[in-house]
Amino acid sequence: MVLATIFQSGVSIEFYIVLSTILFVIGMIGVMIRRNAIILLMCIELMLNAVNLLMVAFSTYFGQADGQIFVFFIMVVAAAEATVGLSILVMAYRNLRTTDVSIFNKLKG
Amino acid sequence: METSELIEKFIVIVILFTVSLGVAAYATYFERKVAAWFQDRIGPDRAGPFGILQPLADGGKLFFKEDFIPEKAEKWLFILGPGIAMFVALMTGCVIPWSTALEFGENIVEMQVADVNIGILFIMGFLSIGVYGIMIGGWASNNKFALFGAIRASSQMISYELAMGICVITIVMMTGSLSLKDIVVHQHGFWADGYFTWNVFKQPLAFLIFFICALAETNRAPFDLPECESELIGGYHTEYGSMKMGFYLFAEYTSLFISSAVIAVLFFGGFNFPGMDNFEGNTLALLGIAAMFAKTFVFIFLFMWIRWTIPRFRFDQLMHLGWKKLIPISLINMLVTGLVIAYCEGWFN
Amino acid sequence: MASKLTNEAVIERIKSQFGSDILSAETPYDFLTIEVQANKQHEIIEWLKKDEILKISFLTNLGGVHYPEQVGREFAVVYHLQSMTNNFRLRLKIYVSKENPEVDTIVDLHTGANWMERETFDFFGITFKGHPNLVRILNEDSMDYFPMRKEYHLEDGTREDKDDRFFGR
Amino acid sequence: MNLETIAIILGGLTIGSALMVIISKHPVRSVLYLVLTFFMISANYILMNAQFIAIVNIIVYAGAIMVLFLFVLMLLNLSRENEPKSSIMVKLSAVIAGGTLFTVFIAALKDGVAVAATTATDADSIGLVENLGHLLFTKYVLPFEVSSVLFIAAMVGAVLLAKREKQIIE
Amino acid sequence: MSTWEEEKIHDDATYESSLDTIDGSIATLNLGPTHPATHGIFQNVLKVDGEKILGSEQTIGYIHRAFEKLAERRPYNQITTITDRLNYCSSPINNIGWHMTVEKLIGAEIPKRAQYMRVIIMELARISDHLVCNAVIGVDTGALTGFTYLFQQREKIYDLFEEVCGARLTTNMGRIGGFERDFSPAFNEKLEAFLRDFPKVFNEFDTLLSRNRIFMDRTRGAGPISAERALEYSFTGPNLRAAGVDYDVRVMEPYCSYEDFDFVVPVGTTGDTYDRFQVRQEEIRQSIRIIEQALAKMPEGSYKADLPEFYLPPKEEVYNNMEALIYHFKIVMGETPIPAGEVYHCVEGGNGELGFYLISDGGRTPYRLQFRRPCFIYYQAYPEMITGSSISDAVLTLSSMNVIAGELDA
Amino acid sequence: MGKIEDLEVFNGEGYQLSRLDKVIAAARANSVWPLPFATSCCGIEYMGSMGSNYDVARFGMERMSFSPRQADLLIVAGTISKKLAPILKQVYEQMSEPKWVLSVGACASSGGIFDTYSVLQGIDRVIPVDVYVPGCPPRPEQIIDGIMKIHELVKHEGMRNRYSDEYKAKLDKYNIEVNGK
Amino acid sequence: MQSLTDRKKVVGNKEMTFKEKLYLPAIFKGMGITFSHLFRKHNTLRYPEVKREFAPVYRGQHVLKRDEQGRENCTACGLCAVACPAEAITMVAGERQKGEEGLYREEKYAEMYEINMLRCIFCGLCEEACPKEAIFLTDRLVPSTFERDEFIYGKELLVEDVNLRIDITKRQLTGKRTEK
Repeated sequence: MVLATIFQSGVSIEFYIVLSTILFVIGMIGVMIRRNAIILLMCIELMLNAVNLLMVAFSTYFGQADGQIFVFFIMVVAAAEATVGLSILVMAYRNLRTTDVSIFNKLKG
Repeated sequence: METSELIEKFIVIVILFTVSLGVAAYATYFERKVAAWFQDRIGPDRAGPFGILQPLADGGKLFFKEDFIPEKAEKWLFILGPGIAMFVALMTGCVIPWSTALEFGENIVEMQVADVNIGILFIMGFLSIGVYGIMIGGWASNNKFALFGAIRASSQMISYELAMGICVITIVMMTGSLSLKDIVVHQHGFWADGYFTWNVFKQPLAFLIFFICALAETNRAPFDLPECESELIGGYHTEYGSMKMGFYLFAEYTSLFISSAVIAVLFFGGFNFPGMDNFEGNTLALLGIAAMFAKTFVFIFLFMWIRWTIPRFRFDQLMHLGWKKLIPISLINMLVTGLVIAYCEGWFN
Repeated sequence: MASKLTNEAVIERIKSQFGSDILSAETPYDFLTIEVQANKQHEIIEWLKKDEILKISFLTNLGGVHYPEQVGREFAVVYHLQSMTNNFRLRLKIYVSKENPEVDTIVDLHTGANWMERETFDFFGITFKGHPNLVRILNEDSMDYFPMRKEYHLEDGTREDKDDRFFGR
Repeated sequence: MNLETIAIILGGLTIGSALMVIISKHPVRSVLYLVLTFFMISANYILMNAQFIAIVNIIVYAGAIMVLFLFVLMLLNLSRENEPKSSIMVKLSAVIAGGTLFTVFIAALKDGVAVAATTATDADSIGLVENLGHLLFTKYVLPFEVSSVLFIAAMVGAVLLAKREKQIIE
Repeated sequence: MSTWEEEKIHDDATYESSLDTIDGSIATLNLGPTHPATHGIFQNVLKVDGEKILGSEQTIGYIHRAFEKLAERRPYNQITTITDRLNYCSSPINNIGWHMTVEKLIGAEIPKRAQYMRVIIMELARISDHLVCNAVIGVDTGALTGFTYLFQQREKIYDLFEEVCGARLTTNMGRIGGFERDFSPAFNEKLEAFLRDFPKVFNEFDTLLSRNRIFMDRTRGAGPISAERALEYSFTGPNLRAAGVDYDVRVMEPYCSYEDFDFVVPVGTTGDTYDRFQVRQEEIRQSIRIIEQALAKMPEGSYKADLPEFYLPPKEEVYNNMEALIYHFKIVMGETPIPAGEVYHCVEGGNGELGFYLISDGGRTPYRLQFRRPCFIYYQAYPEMITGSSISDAVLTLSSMNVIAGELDA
Repeated sequence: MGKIEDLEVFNGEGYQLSRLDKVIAAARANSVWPLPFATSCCGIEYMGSMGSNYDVARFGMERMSFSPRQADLLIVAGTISKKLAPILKQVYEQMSEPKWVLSVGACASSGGIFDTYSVLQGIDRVIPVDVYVPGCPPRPEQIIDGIMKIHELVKHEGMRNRYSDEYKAKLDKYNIEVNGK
Repeated sequence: MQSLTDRKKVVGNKEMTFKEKLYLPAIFKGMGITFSHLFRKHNTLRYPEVKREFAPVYRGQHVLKRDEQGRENCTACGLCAVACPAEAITMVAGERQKGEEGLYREEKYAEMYEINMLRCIFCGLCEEACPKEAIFLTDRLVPSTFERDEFIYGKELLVEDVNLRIDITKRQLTGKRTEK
């Protein structure tokens, strides 16, 4: 049983463009205003997901699966980023006892 | 989708939920009895004949116990935790094929709520969400022991999901489908063409690893670290009382039931049974249900048997086992399986 | 197993080392008991521990005794020491006065003395100089007396269900 | 209720929960809202008939990555709301920058898709496993292998980081 | 000053402040007093980093009952009831140890038969003590079933005690000078049955745990203590033997004819939980051997010493004989003359050297009675033993040390 | 709670246990989860009654709740010293209603032989006790006897008793606040 | 450290054989043991329905005995109270009046005799102390109750019923008193 895709029921692709752009922008604003490094990482995940959403939307809309394949690769990157990022953060927290991003300017010393 | 079909699905869903809850409730009774038998005791025998009403008594008591939310807890998350646990445990049952279709005159009723073509992924997905119930509950309690329980639960479940997934992939490779129904049908009967058809005979190692991981995913001994009494008092549910606590217990036993069913489906041929070709129609379906439940109960018993026999791991040993033993072994198993499949399909010729 | 050391030999050896610090030595029930100067016990115990022949390096027990009628030496601190290799036991006593119940700690020699000294302090109020953490151990911190001293009551005092006339005490 | 309404409601919920991610003061709440966002996005995928991506999104993001985040938060015990507040100026400028970016994106993308959709014949089944799997192992086999290398690199990196930390303690 | 140096100073300043947060943010965990592993009596405030224990502070005294003060107000024969409650898992050892202390003080000679009977009772008590400890180690590792198997056997030991003295746990067993009555035929029967059945069940328990890898992994290396440190801390008993020192009062200073029996002293190597478990397991086997030997060699004779001034005369005499009645009154009222003096007597209790330091001034009650309580002495090593290990190990270490609250808190 | 006859007074005039009350009471009585506050000798005997020979599991009581939130019955077994009393009280306060207290053994009930400066002469000075079990330590039979007395109590208690003024007054006597309401 | 006793035996072998390292053999062995218990008869006493017989010397609830003629043996000498470590026995002595010879055996008797069963530790010292064959411990258990006050057992609960004698002959401490 295959469901009809949403685009056959009247939703336009613009809807998803707007949606994912808004999500992306929210992620970006989050990166700018939050100072907790973990939340920054999360906002980056959110931005990546916004891109994913757009990819899938286009892929479905154009009937090409390639977009969805790219989503996989983005997920791979996101997962890798999250593991490495978090382990760095844990390390940093153990040494500096904070996850405030502003502390990372000490890395240069 | 027609209305009649919707009603039919609705009835199947209701039956499934009732059965899941009923089995979960009586699994608690069964667990107590089994433990008693192993330990030369009698077990509950005073609530009703043979203590048969014990689960009802427990439920009734929990329901009317004072509902208490600790002052320092995160109120909404505290309530959400058991809810998620219960929801996830119940949802997983949706994709399990309980038997072949039953026929009522014109109507053909599938004994499965939804035959999703990515059924096994659905189960994996819900399993991975299941940890949130414990994590949220443990964290929201604002209690150190609960937090430790939550931390242990999360890392344990993530770790064992991996090995579990790899074992599932081996099965999927052999079947060529992600649908649980296809997997069951693929194991049709018991003996065919000089082979046992059930996956357990083809993939004993995968079964073993899957079973161990299932123990870990359901937080059963010897992997019951998130709630082990002697160390963490109650683990994640230390601060829970009344029916919220009951929900956690229910969820635990429901997932016990569902994981037993999944093991039966993936490795023990689901509703297949030896000599099933001699039957057809509704008889076959009913016998199939019986076979499926029989297998499930065997596994529930096995789960309990293990719980009451072996000691539990320490946390680092548990991680060690998961990452350094089970995952490599299951990877090798997968590799070998792939090679064998490739050989059979004539890739090397 | 019989002991390899005799009481006489040990007392001989200790006396040759410390002489006048040993106030008395007796052997009640074949158990060598020596009384030493109150400020010397740390030195003696250290020597006993390190001595090549005696090797009395194991602290069996430590406790206090209260003798209210012995003026000037109301409190005794009793050390039971033991040499496992020689299978020999020794009792060492010091007396201190009520006004100044102060003795040196031996925690630096025997780690296990820590709680025993705390207990003695808790019960008798004998202070051990140099003890790392001399606070009450068994009783509540808020307690304002030292219960094992003879002048204090044993009883709780809140008990109502007893008629003392019948107990001959 | 037709699919359009559902899509709009879902979209609203997605944006709402995404906003809560950055508004919530408590990191754990942020994580939970982000999980909710991912669920909403997965629901959107299902609407687009990309079931496989939807379930993988849940398994990978909600089931693994976000659990990892939550785990780290709990491990570090960052339950105290000790995050320093950004100044109002920073917030304002962030919102303005975001708004600008939004405008630019919309403007850029809007024209890009003006062309009518060329609906392929198998449009309904492109989101299914068989199709994706086939593509992944034929056309995109190189990136696929490369991504596995990336994973190994990430794993080794994470393990090394953890190891080094141990030596410091010793 | 270069900018780099400026940074550095700045860094140092922040480092100072972050040090404060390090101290503040290392979590403390309250293990006890109501934690299940601590049986409601000890408090351990653990400093933990994740699950790793960085340090611990102990509070004890939660069931301090003032035994020593109480002993100064009770006549000699009533003190037995107090010793019952010291290490309540093996109260007969305490009872008999106390009786022997008084016998030493008054210089009594005990018939060989009574001594052998005492050995049997004490070894049974040791078995029951070790059974509780090892069963609880099993429970704390999560294997409950073994616990129930052992507890069935322990019930049988209690039945035996009941046959001898009429009580199960706080036995108040024996009298100064021997026993209040001889072993009954029912006792002998039950003892034989016990000796027959027990090894089977015990071996089952042993198979369940001791070579199971999960259990071995859990217990090996958990809470170790070296022989040197153990001696510094004045350890005795199974915990010291687990560290590798074969000190056993029964062999070093035999009392109660222990020199007549052939048994070995099991020792461990590293003093970890596994060693403690195994040492106790082996001691149980040795105890069974001792009991069998004692039964085989049981001499004829009286079950009590001839001590008219301390041992209550038989009831028949009391009823009918004036002299006996007078003795009876004197003994009960505590008016018999007791020599003044001080004795120290020790027995190998369930947890180690259980010593009685008794000072008598000739009065009705002891002038001072100090108990050398092995638990109290070795429990102070607990923080040292668990530092650096995980919470799970801490729990196991606690249960394998077999800290009995009655003995700990006096 | 006091004696069963007292419960009538508790219930107010004319109040009878309704059928629902009876069902709930029966459910509660068959599912009393204990919190063993076992400090000394009696604790060992309580372990004995958990074991195979006596098996309190028959009463549906094998699930020990070391967390006070989940427990219905506080089993105080063993000496409670004055140092421990505040902790006992705290545990009692943390328990959710309805809750009962079983005082096992001489020490917990009255201090027993330990009439000393450090021992609380009966836990009823700190928390209300429902059933006392004598013995030092009581045999498992006696503990089960006490548990059955508790069951009797539970079965005769209506659902509203815990909101009654009498109950509040009783807790007031011990300076314990009634949770919530 | 050298051996102190020459009876040393090292236990606690920490090396695992390959078979033991595999986890499974030991686990299966353990499971076999638990499984074999599945078919064994349970070992539980269904307490309130089935009661156990205690040892004849069991120390349970006290009884104040009467002699063959139904007279109370107790003469209120107070030895039991002195011997009681829990200080649980209280009594008031009374002089036997004319005409009460059928009630009390001796010239003195206990007008009031109370045992606080909650204090009592059932040590049996009172029984031992009694020179008059009056107080015995029996194999009856003291029931639990709801009120603390109910544990003070007076004579009405302690003295045995003339018609329902309690058999204590199996207790070895019983001597036979010759008739005066």
